[in-house]
Amino acid sequence: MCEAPVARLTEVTHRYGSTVALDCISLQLPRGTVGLVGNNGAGKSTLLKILLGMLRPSQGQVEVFGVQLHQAASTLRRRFGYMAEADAVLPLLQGVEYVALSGQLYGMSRRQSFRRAHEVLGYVGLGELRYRPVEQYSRGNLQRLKLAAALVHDPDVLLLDEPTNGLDPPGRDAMLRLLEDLIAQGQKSVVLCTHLLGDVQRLCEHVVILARGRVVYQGPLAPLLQLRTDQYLVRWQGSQEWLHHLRCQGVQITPGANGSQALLGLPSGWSTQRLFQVAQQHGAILHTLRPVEEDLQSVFLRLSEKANSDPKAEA
Amino acid sequence: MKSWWYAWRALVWVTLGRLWWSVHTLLLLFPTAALMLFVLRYRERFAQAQPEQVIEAFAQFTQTVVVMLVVSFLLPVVALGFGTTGLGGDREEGTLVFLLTRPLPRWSIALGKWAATVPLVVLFTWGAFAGVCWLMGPAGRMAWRGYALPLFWGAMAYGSFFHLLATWVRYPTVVGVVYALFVEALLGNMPGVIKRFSIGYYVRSWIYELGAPWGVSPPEMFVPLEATSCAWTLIAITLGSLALSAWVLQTKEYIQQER
Amino acid sequence: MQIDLAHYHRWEGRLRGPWYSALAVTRATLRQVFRRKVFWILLALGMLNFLLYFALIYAGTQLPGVGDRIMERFDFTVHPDAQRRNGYLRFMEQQGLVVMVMMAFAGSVIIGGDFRQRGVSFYLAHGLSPWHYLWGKWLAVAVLLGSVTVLPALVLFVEYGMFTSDFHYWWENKAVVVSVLGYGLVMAVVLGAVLLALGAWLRKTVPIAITWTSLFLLSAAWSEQLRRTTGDPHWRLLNLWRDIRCVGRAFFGFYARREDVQLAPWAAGALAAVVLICVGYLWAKLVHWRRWE
Amino acid sequence: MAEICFDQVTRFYGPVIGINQVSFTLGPGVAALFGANGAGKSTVMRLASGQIRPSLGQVSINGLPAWSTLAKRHLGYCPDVDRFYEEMSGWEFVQFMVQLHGYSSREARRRTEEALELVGMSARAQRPLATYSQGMRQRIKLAQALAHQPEVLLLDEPLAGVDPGGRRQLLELFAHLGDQGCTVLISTHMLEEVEQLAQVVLVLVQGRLVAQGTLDEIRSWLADRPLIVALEAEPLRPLAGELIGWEEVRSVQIDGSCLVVQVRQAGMFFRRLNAAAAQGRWQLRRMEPLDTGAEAVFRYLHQRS
Repeated sequence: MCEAPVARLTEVTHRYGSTVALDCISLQLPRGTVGLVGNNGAGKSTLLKILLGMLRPSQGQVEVFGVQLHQAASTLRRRFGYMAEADAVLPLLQGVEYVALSGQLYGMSRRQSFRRAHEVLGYVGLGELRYRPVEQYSRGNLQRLKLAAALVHDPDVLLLDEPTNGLDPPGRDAMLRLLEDLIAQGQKSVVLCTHLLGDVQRLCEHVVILARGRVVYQGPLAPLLQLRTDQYLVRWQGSQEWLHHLRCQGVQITPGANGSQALLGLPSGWSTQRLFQVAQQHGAILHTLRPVEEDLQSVFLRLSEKANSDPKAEA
Repeated sequence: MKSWWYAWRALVWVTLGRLWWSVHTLLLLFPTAALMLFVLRYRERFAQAQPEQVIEAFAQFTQTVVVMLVVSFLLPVVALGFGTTGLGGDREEGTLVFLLTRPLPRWSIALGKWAATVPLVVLFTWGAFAGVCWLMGPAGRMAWRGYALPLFWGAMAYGSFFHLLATWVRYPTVVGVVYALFVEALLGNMPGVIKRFSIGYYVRSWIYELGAPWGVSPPEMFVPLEATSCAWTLIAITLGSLALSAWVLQTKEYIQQER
Repeated sequence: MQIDLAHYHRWEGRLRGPWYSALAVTRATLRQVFRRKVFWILLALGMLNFLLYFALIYAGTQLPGVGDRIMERFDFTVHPDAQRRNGYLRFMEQQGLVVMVMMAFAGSVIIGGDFRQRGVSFYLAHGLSPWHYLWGKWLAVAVLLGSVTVLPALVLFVEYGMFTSDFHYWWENKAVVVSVLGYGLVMAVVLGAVLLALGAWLRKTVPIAITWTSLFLLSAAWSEQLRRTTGDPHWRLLNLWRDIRCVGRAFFGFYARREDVQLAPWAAGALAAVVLICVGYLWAKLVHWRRWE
Repeated sequence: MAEICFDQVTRFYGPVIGINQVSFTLGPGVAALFGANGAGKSTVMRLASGQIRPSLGQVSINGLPAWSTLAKRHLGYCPDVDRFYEEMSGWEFVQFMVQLHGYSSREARRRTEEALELVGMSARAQRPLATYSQGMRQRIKLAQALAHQPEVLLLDEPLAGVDPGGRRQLLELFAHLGDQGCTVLISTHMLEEVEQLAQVVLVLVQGRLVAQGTLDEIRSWLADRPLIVALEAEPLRPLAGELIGWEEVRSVQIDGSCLVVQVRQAGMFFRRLNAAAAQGRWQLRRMEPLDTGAEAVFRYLHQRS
């Protein structure tokens, strides 16, 4: 496996008419797992389409696997497996035909593509539904089908645009487990484009944050998530009375909406023991006590607000 | 009652606006314009100076322009363009949900859509026909006076029938195209009673009877019906389709397919 | 729904060029078309004429008396014929109405649906260039067209040969195959280009049907009218359908009128212009403006 | 009294059953409807908004059958499908929808402006809808549901495609409407977010209403089931030693700096652990049931049926 980064963009700008989708961005997408995060319209999908050669950037250089993109766009494109955000429904095709068609479009022979299609559909868990017409698939199964279509030619890199969009919790979990398995077992590099930050936290080592066509942050994910030990989320059963007593003793309390959950900011010198003592005295039984770490969502909100208020700020 | 009127008026008005400013109008204007230019050249074949020449021109004009181009082609196409998209457009684009969850009685939604689409079909065909007749000169004016009524009821019947299709079947446009192209073009020209399935047949019969005193005669295998029965049939189709579409919309459930 | 956590298997194999992928586009499109019930109904209606000719050939060759009278009006050999009696040519021309109706439908299924439901970006995201995509779609149109014109005509050719006493018929009239294919090719190129352009532009069934029918019906009325009033036969070129016939007949090697012989090169030019305009539009839409959603 | 009432409702689509004997009554406040894709959420929404009729049972809005025209006066409905009159501007679209409620045009204009203001779209409402982003389209759909100030609000997946910042705003708006006495029923699969907001939760599994109540009620109803709890404490091993002696504990596993405890009866276990933590033999830093978030409750219910 070659070690060149998946892509390197140098001062890439892309405009649709007068709207600027990407504003002179330079970034590197390393091997491994990269999360591409941003609001709607931040330029995520445009970036993916540029990597795929579907759009030619208005300005700037794009290098994919260490090769200039425009030199060999069609051969480079086959090393990607692209799962689009929009559902491209080709009505009246069966699931297996849809996936095989995808393989054939990448250049596989007809028989190979059908063999792979059956195999990949089994892998994503659609084995029993493969002969159904595509338009009858539920949301969750459609997403799996799209993943299968992106996997059929066994690409090195998966470009996933909102893979968990519209899925219910079990479906989302199943999709993420599938992706985790692919990353671990199939040794795939992944570029995950999403605004569900939980997904990025779960899958990705690196993260690129885009806001309004600019790069707000790029680099490893870990440093973004700092732990704050003086803040706790608690949930309990029983009365709310103990909160009142805590407040009297100087604890900052942000109550949750449904009455048995709160965010506590402990003053210095407090230990959790004291918390339990107060709870015990007033008949509350804690069943959750979680130190609050700043999650990607709030980091992201902070960074993108900064970028919005100050257009020149760049990380 | 007043609030119902406001709501219904808005429905008719917006539907009318959407239909008129749609790509269909533009597309229909092309054949209409082509038809008018055609007549502009066509009339040069006739002198139309003497009364008997006018009558000769009138007979020819009836056969080629009125029957072949207006009734058999323009009328179905206009009805197809507007009739099936008034309500069918809402069904296909999935915007019908927004109408069905408003406090308007369901039958009045059908009525409102009908009130927007069918007059548009009538006015468009009438407009095109009037233009064509005016361009034709004296013979054309004769044709307008004679044929405006059959054309009116033809347009009403066509429009209402396509409106019914739109409330009833799942792909009204597809069924409408099959009807317009196959039933009208194929069955309408077949021998025997099979052509009574086509609305155009009644309009043509009516026209042939009206034109008979001036030497307009139907083609060989065409067995025309009396004008009065034609008129009543067309009126019955119009009213029947309207009533049926109101009833269908009142009772039918429209479930949006996920796409 | 349980996830099958069977291991992911790798695959290593050669990927072939995009021309093969274009064939996959054709296959998928044809599958989509043929899975529609309406289409089979249309096909069945379209085959009525074929059955008629099939019976004619049978009666003409097998039944004494009646057969001779039929054969006076139809001719199933390659010889040029001024009375337009060639059965194959007549058959293919009569299929015109079927082709028109069929294409009015197929337009939205073949290409309009792709533009409406993001099919185009599905295809283009797979490393296919717009040209390959269009080539695949055009092939699908050609196959559909061939299945109601060229294929039945060839079946008639085979049938006629079987009812003769020896095998000489096929050999002597082998040029008929070329003629039929040539005529089919002209139809497929012109109608395919027009249909793809219309489908990409209008997307939905009704607008496509409106435009398609008025294109063929009104241009015919118009050209006839202009020719009559001015007396200049070149106005006939406006009739697209007639142009196709005019050029297509060149493959059969005879013309009904001398006028047609003179018009043929002009007709070919007109058709080429139409095809160029359509292809130019498709190029602009897919390559230049990149508008497909 | 604004309420949605389902009385023993069953609905078939041909041979397929959409929902099966569902009964509930919702009053003012925010309620959430959870279910997997295909569990029947949309069927409930379609029934409540009067697009379809129940095969068995009765659906009523404020005591009126939901199918009737009168019931729709009290109803605001935000459909899940993303369909519009694309060539209209957001403003025109909302105004048309308001007009369909029978207001005069001046009144309709006023309400349109109010509604657009409420969803934060008043500045951007003049562009054609076709140019809107997903999030803006959701807001317009919301605006048309809100503009006539309905007492019952049905929101089918109102947050799909809205980005995190916008999501927060809209959730605040829903809570606000609930406080004002509106009955808001939200169907969604983004459980973590709505769990902060919803006073009542309805869980649908394969067309059956398997749980109904506040999230806490559902949780405590599930209290005596086996549970896995993660603990972090200082020092770790003495705590592990102590826990292994308890009857409620099935197993203890050390995973790095974290204890993973399998518990037989959650209620008893937490009572005992709380008491022990208050004594301070070890300092508890984290205590978290690994599967009681709304998602986990949901998954658990799903597995059981």
